[in-house]
Amino acid sequence: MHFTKQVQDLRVISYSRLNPRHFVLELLAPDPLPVILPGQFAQVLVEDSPSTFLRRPFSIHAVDVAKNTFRLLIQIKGEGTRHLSRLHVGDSLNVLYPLGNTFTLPTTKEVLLVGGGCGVAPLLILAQFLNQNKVHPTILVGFRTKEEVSEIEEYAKYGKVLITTDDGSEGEKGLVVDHSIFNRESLEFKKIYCCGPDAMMKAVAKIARLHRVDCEVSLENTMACGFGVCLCCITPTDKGNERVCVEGPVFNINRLKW
Amino acid sequence: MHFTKQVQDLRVISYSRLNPRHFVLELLAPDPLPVILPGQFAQVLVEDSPSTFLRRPFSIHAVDVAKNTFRLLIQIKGEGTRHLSRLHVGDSLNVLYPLGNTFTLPTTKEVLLVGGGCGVAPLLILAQFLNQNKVHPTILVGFRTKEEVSEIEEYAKYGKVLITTDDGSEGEKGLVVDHSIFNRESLEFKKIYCCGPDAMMKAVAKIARLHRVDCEVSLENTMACGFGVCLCCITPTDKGNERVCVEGPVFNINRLKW
Amino acid sequence: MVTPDLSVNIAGMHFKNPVTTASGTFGYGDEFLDFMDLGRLGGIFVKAVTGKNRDGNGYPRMAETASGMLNSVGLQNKGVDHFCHEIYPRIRDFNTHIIVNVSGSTIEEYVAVAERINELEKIPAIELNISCPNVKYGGMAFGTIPSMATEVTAEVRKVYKKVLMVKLSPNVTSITDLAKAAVDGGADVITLINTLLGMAIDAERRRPILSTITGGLSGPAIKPVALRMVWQVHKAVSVPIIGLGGIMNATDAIEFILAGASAIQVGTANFVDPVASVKIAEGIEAYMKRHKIEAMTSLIGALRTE
Amino acid sequence: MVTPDLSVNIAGMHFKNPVTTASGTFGYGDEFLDFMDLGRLGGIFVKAVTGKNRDGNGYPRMAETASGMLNSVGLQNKGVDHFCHEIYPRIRDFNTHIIVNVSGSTIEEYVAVAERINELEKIPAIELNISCPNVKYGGMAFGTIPSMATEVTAEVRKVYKKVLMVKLSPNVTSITDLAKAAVDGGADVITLINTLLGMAIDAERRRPILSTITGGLSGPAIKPVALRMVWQVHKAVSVPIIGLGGIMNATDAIEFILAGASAIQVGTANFVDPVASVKIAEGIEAYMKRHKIEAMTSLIGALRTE
Ligand SMILES: Cc1cc2nc3c(=O)[nH]c(=O)nc-3n(C[C@H](O)[C@H](O)[C@H](O)COP(=O)(O)OP(=O)(O)OC[C@H]3O[C@@H](n4cnc5c(N)ncnc54)[C@H](O)[C@@H]3O)c2cc1C
Ligand SMILES: Cc1cc2nc3c(=O)[nH]c(=O)nc-3n(C[C@H](O)[C@H](O)[C@H](O)COP(=O)(O)OP(=O)(O)OC[C@H]3O[C@@H](n4cnc5c(N)ncnc54)[C@H](O)[C@@H]3O)c2cc1C
Ligand SMILES: Cc1cc2nc3c(=O)[nH]c(=O)nc-3n(C[C@H](O)[C@H](O)[C@H](O)COP(=O)(O)O)c2cc1C
Ligand SMILES: Cc1cc2nc3c(=O)[nH]c(=O)nc-3n(C[C@H](O)[C@H](O)[C@H](O)COP(=O)(O)O)c2cc1C
Ligand code: FES
Ligand code: FES
Repeated sequence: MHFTKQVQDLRVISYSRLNPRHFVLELLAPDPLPVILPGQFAQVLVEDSPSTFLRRPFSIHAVDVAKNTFRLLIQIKGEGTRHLSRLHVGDSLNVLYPLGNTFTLPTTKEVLLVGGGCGVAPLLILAQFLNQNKVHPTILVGFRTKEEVSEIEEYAKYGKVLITTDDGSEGEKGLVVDHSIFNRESLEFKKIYCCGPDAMMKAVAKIARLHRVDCEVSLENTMACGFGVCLCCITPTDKGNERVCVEGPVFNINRLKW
Repeated sequence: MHFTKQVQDLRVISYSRLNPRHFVLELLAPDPLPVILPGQFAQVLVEDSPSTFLRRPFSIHAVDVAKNTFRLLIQIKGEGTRHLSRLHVGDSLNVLYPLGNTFTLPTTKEVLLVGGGCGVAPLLILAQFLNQNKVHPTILVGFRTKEEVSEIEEYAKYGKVLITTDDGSEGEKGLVVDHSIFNRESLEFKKIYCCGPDAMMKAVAKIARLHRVDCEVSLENTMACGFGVCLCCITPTDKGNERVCVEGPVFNINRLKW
Repeated sequence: MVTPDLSVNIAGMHFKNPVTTASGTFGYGDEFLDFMDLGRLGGIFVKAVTGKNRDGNGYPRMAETASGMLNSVGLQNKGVDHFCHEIYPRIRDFNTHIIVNVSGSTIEEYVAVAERINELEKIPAIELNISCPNVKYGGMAFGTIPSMATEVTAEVRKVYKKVLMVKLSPNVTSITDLAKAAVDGGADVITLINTLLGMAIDAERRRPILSTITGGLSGPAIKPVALRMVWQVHKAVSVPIIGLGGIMNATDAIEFILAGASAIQVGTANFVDPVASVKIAEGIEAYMKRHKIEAMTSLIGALRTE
Repeated sequence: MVTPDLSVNIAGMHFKNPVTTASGTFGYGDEFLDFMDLGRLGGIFVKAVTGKNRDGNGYPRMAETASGMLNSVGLQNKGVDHFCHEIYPRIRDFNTHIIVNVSGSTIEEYVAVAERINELEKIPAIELNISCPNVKYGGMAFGTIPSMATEVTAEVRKVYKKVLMVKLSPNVTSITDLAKAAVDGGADVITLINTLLGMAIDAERRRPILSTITGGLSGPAIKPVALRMVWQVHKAVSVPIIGLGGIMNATDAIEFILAGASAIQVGTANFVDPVASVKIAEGIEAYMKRHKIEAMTSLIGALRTE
């Protein structure tokens, strides 16, 4: 077991296209994987892309220690992710990992995971990890539409899955915060873990505050290095400007200036 | 029959690797090909290469009007050509063509074509064209070594082929100018067409001058545009600084300051 | 929605759209006739014209760099006489504004060329190129000293009666000082930027790549510097600005317009794609439709910084 | 052949090789311990230290550009006290030169920081950062006015007894004037270049990308400008130069050395590849072997221009 950061050429050993905007890469490491904890991310070098100069950060979606692989769930946004979407099984990818801090273990069993869009990515490894610690979370995942709903069987292995879609084509209609679990006088959870667009996380944080429930969020940010040296990825916290790539990406909402 | 320059997406319909350093691409045009004359070249956009910003110039190697295709013979030199070497049949390539002037028709039947390295590229289309005009040239081609000798059957369709290799592993040993045809009191040719590295062309020009034989050479140069607007590719001639991409690439040696 | 109105008015000149082409990268326009209808452009800035024939610099004149290129062409042209007699008749009737880039080594040369171009009926404006890194005055590039910029502009202003544009060099500590100096001299329009002074070396041969050792850097590499200068000058002077530097596509062009440019020039992009300028005009129209913007003019300097 | 000697001597300091890392891009070095043995580097320039704690600028602080990036970090650091007590003990025993980048807003601040760093036994040199585009003095960046550059250098020189390096801004009309000014003030070494002032815009949102609107451009995009400045300064002053700006690989590094740099710094490249600096040192050695060059020193300024 080792905790060292790696910069390695990994091999794409499987590629699944979930829908037109999302795909999952499974990457095989040449040496035994270092310990990877839920919430950590990887910085991926996008080779052969004229417009992608810096690495691109992606949460680690799942780890398979037996196979010595981990997975990334990627949403196509711009040039970098489009290039990655054109990879093939067998291609190699230069990756810097694992980076950042982790979600903390809950002191309760009433746990809710909330994810929207590609923000669902770190929830799978988190659910896996919670299970190992005997916690079976409720997992609320939001998608645009039925066609984008994916990997539900994966999440279902580790907890009860709730779904929302913007258009109501599957699960409840609306955003994740519109889900009926939040529509009650008291909340049945004592801890929330959340990852997704800023606006979504802020809305969830508001609910958490309202119900005085502990809540951790995984922030996005524009990163140049990903390992703490450029100071480009800061977020204001109770300790001043902190680095999302080292002191984060996971923050307890109490520490954020939200 | 039209003479307009095109900027088109062409399809790679065949790819032959001649040897580790050279390959031939056959490109299919979407519309009927414009007239392409021997000596003209194409400016190829190298997509997905972070370090290749400008197009890359390549002589047109051969034209097949029936198939609506033309070929490029490419030597791997740097990033741009390395990227092109990784193309596959079916890929598309953005090409600006045909550019530049052409070799002129000879007024004699005693014609010698001399090419070295990737400088052999325009000699095939030239030989083809000479045949159409009832001229059967002697074609002297120089390679590094036996392993690089290639497409001899192609040249042999249009004239007698002579070979040199640097190490003597095929044909005569030495550089093209060391070939025994030049080693006589008088030269049996009245017109020489030459393409290759500068030093080689200068050496051939010297022989041509010695024997008072008319000689045309196809120059290389660093090009930004390839169609006459940037003035980056000039060569000093009897008319001052002329553009290699428009007034050339073919020049009669009498006009050059060699 | 109605078709967006891409037209802009610059110092009294009506441009059908804000897309023009940069001097030295578009020849005299006719080299592009195979590729496009020049009438689809707002205007064409033809290559530098000087008093007399110039051979320009020696070979090599070009080096590719990361997302850009260096050139040291050195104002090669056949002089103003040749321009008036041979080139002008050939290009005068293009269905777009033809603007002449006027260059020189001395104030007298600038004035002499401007005076001749002033007589050409179909040339509505000149662009005074006081920014070529290869032309020196007292060891410094002309356009780097504010007082010199004012002087050359003022002298040309005396003889040139139409729209006077002045093109600035980015190789200065304060671009706003230079812009103000040009406006003080009578500039109607400020064009910026010309190339950044750079250098390339062939490590294998241990030699400079350009015959002149240093040359002008252009292309996407310089876009951030160009955008910054357009923004600074837009806040500092009230004359219209024509912005350029690394514009490759419509998004780039819109960035310059938001930063304060009333029109843009497409330069090095023409080499990579001869149809780039037309595609950019089309892309700007598409952007306006998508954002429901009716008039181009409402985008000029419309960067939200609050 | 014998193993080439990569060592260089800079103002009396012995560097085992010419590869060092640029301030602000390498943290305090310890972030790289997972990736490399720091002892393989000639030196490390740690991030800017100022008199007091600085929070730096707001978010966002970074924008990617063509072959480069803009940053507006704004000298975030915990101040010189914190550096001396918390950081220095942690890094003092790295097996390479640790050089501190000293920044400030006033001459007094520079002097105060330099005085403190002077006491630290294992810090053999400071690099005076008079070139940060985000720190202003009378509306202008400090390092753009030669007289100011001389003054701040001279004042620091009075209190700083070891090797004094001065890092220059490229955002000036004449880099040689600034270099001479720093040498006049007592600089032992000139470092160049810092970032070019640039800007990035999000056309969709019609907003600047950086919270500070403008920021510093780094990466391969600026290499041609940096090389040109190293070359110009090399011809103008006789003190050693440390060159940087867009160095990504050994070939880039050798270009700077040929242009006149005695050592180089690897900056933005560290973000793309944390092991870049070590690979560059290895690549330089391979180049020297291939070209049969026995001593690094024979390459410094060895550009052939005849
Ligand atoms: C810690 C962390 C973990 C992440 N995990 C995942 C993940 O698991 N799966 C996933 O699909 N994405 C994830 N992201 C986001 C991902 O990094 C970006 O979508 C990606 O970098 C976009 O690259 P691109 O070249 O395709 O787009 P670009 O062309 O760079 O940008 C396209 C658009 O996306 C915006 N954008 C780019 N990067 C970011 C960013 N870091 N934050 C917010 N907006 C951005 C740009 O402003 C632009 O509008 C994560 C980001 C961070 C910081
Ligand atoms: C009119 C013309 C016709 C050409 N025809 C052919 C052809 O048919 N087949 C072929 O293989 N090549 C041909 N070339 C050369 C070809 O354009 C270059 O080899 C190619 O551009 C190199 O690109 P790169 O990105 O691989 O190399 P780069 O990384 O750009 O350069 C690698 C090395 O090659 C040198 N180099 C690059 N471009 C040129 C050039 N234009 N002239 C001289 N040296 C150069 C560089 O200095 C460098 O040392 C032709 C060039 C011209 C001007
Ligand atoms: C090959 C070349 C030649 C140029 N010649 C001129 C010129 O004659 N006059 C001028 O004002 N600018 C000239 N320029 C500068 C361009 O007009 C433009 O200012 C610069 O290239 C930046 O824009 P870009 O990045 O879009 O190319 C030239 C640029 C290049 C690349
Ligand atoms: C994120 C970032 C932070 C920087 N911080 C500093 C700094 O604190 N002090 C300094 O002198 N230069 C700083 N610089 C400038 C670099 O040291 C270097 O001069 C510049 O980036 C050019 O080199 P490069 O292109 O190799 O990165 C910083 C650059 C970056 C990208
Ligand atoms: S991305 Fe560089 S410090 Fe976080
Ligand atoms: S390459 Fe531009 S004029 Fe020849």
